[in-house]
Amino acid sequence: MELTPALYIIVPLLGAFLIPVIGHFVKGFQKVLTVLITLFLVVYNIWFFVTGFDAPVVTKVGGWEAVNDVPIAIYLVYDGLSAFILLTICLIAFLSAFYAVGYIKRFTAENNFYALLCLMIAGMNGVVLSGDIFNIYVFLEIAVIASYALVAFGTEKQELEASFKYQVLGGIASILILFAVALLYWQTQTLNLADISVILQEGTQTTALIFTEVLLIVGFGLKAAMIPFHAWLPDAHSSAPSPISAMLSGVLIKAVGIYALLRLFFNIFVITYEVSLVITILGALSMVVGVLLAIGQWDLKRLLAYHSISQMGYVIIGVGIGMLIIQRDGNMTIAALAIAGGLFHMINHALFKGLLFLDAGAIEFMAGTRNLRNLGGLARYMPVTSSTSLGASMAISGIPPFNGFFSKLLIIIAAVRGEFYLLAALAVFVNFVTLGSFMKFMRYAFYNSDKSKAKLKTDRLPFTMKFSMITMVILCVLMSLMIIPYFREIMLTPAVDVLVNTSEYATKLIGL
Amino acid sequence: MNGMSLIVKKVTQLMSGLIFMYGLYIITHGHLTPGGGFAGGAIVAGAFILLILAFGSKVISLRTEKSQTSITESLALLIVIILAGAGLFFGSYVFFNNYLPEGEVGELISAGVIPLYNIFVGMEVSAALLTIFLGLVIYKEEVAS
Amino acid sequence: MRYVVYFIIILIFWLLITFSLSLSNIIVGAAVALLTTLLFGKYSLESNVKIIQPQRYFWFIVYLFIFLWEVIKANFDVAYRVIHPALPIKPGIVRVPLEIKSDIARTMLANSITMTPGTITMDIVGDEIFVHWIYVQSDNPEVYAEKVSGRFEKYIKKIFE
Amino acid sequence: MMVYIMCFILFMVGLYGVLTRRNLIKIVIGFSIMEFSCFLFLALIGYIENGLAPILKEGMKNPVYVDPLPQAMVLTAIVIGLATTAMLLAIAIRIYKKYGTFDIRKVNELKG
Repeated sequence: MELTPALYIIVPLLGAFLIPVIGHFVKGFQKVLTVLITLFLVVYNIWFFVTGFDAPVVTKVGGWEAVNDVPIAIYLVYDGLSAFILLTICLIAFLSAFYAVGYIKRFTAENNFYALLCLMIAGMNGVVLSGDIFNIYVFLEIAVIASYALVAFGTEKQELEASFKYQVLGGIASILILFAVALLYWQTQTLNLADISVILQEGTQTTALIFTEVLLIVGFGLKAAMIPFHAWLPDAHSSAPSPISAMLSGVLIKAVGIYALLRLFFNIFVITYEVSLVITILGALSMVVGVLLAIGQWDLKRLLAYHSISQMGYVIIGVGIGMLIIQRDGNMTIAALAIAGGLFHMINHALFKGLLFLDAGAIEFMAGTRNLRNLGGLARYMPVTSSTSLGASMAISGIPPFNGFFSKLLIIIAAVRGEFYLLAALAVFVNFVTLGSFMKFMRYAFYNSDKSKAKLKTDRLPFTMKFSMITMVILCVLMSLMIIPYFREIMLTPAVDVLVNTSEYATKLIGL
Repeated sequence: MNGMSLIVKKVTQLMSGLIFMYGLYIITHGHLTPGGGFAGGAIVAGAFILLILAFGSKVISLRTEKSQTSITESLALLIVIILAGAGLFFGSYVFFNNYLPEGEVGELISAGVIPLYNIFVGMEVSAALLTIFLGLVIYKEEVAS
Repeated sequence: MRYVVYFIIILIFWLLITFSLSLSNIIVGAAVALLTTLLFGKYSLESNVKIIQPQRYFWFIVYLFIFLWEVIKANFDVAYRVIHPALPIKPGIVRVPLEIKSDIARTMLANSITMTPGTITMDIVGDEIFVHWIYVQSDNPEVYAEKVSGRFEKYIKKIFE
Repeated sequence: MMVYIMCFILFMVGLYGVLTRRNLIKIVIGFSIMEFSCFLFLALIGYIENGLAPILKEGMKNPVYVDPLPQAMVLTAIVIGLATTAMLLAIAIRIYKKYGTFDIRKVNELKG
């Protein structure tokens, strides 16, 4: 049997539906199966990375061949960008699932938790693989509906309220996206991304097309929590169980928000000055306002959630600078550098923000509270958590041996060389504020006077939680290696190539 | 939740089986006439919901029913995925392949695997709608008590 | 016996809907009817065996004509009351005692009364049926019981009991 | 053209409901109205004047079909909308159980 991207969707879906059937009768089945599935996905991903990489691997669902170069089947497209984001998803999913084995014991209904987790993974993989705009919508809904349920998993007051808010805003975003899909279909009479791309490259910018683009920016911007649309994110991400927070903040907003924006605006639409300017401005706003909002937070996970908005701003400005340069036909190497910085920051953010949320979960697991005012002196009781948090804090605030430094450096260099001095200055400024914010976090949680000794609930963490945290901090260091050309060629460059050569996506797919 | 009046109960007894049969008709003729798994499944779920609404929760124990329906739902989806994934192993090795003989257009047993998809999608939709209904009813009873 | 009859009824309805007599259709129909009987058989009518007794059909046909005649009469009556400028209505709820005993017969009677214009069945409580009437002609129970349900009741008794 | 404008007005009605109502259930209703305006729009896209239903029958010569693809999309979208609505209602009922009210002004534990 040859390699097929369809397995990325089939396997987690199978898991999601096996768990309620067999897990009902066999105890402990759900944990083992979820960990095995996510592990399989990671291994499969790496295998795929090594073997099938020159051309985009395409699966035509149902085996319908194209007629007169017009695609009929639903395409599953596995190219550099998809591979890169799939790796992020599967890695974080595996570590979160492994962490959850120890963490989730305090909740009932474990079956539902793991089934929903598998469903969410399947949905995100589907979004990333789909080569068909309506299927992007369908898989996106699968992922976000599972995440609505997971945010409300604790069924306490705060979780329910956060979930309701998240559902209303996320639902409006979904409706806007559906509207945009309908408008696109109306203009092009096709749903296949490559086909749409070919038709749009020939045509002119009509008002309806601009309206579609606005709808898509608002819809996916809501999903990615860019700053004017961010209201749901701090609530939802701080109320979910910690492994899910890691998934939501680390992967979901990237897979369903940023990835879709990148794919649509680089490969499908013609890049225009207005769109790239709007995206860059939204990114810069997210970067600055997110970190300013994070300063005043005393709830640990809320602080991290606001930093998510800010760090996503870095990703977006990296990509936005690339878009601006491509649009004005500037130096392609600088564009590639900026996009590489953005994408690199994406995987870095997934790792260190995931790790920080897992740490927050560990603190909550032991101390029973998330309020920084009531914590302090935890370093003595939780050596693993405190050292991993230190690593993650250094990574997020851009201190050299860790990965965050290199990606931010790439973005700033690209901004300077592309003559966007204001953006570079803002990025540096935000980095310092982030550093201050995380110094506060480390101090109040781990090194301040000892307030929490009497309140500790348990004295040791489960092995699985420690394992995930340590693995993540090691990966945080290892990811810096991606700056070395050899590793960059394997992982980062194919993804960047897909975005820089904007029309290649369509030309490669349309002949198949 | 108490049942409804005598008239509704008797009419339900008369009609529920027929509604169920009609849903199955829509499902099994999905590849010949408009309709199919989703529409038929909704009708089948309607038959059960009518029964529960008319007779109240005393006749049917909601919680066991709910766990059964959610297991049925997962099972049906599992079968759909296995049917779809089986295409990877038969014939031309593609996902969602129609690998069974297709027969003659207009016959009841034709069109390869599509009737099978219809049947299991119908099963899944009916079980899912019933699960949603039962879940909301159970919440309501919890809130009321 | 009750389940066998139910199975046959469902199968007949299946054949009427699909309207084809090919072998595959009959096999699928039998499977569907079997499934329906298994799931809904215990909720079906307790006395559906009566459906195979032919004299009930005769009375049913007679009843249809009587019912139609009553509906036509009531239609003109209600139309007259609507069109008449003085609007001669006198709405009220009357309580009609029932003679028939079985539940299905009572349901059918209630439905017949509802389908006749001018009267609507509201509920069956105990041995009495509550009817909303557009023009309450008398407050003597024997008179209005005859007006509302008398003509239907004896035929329904012959059909369903 | 009129129907498209009506569709847009329906969308706005739903959005108005979501943004201004204080009752959770009414928000869900407004949400459903928005969804259905979108489904209506999708269904209208594929419609052709005097088009036939896209079913193959014998003895048809040069038939003009309405586009079946938007109809399939609408069906899928309806299923998704159903899931969203069910999820919203379930959360709303749970909120009622915890807070004892459907009033959104009293459901404000989270701030900042």
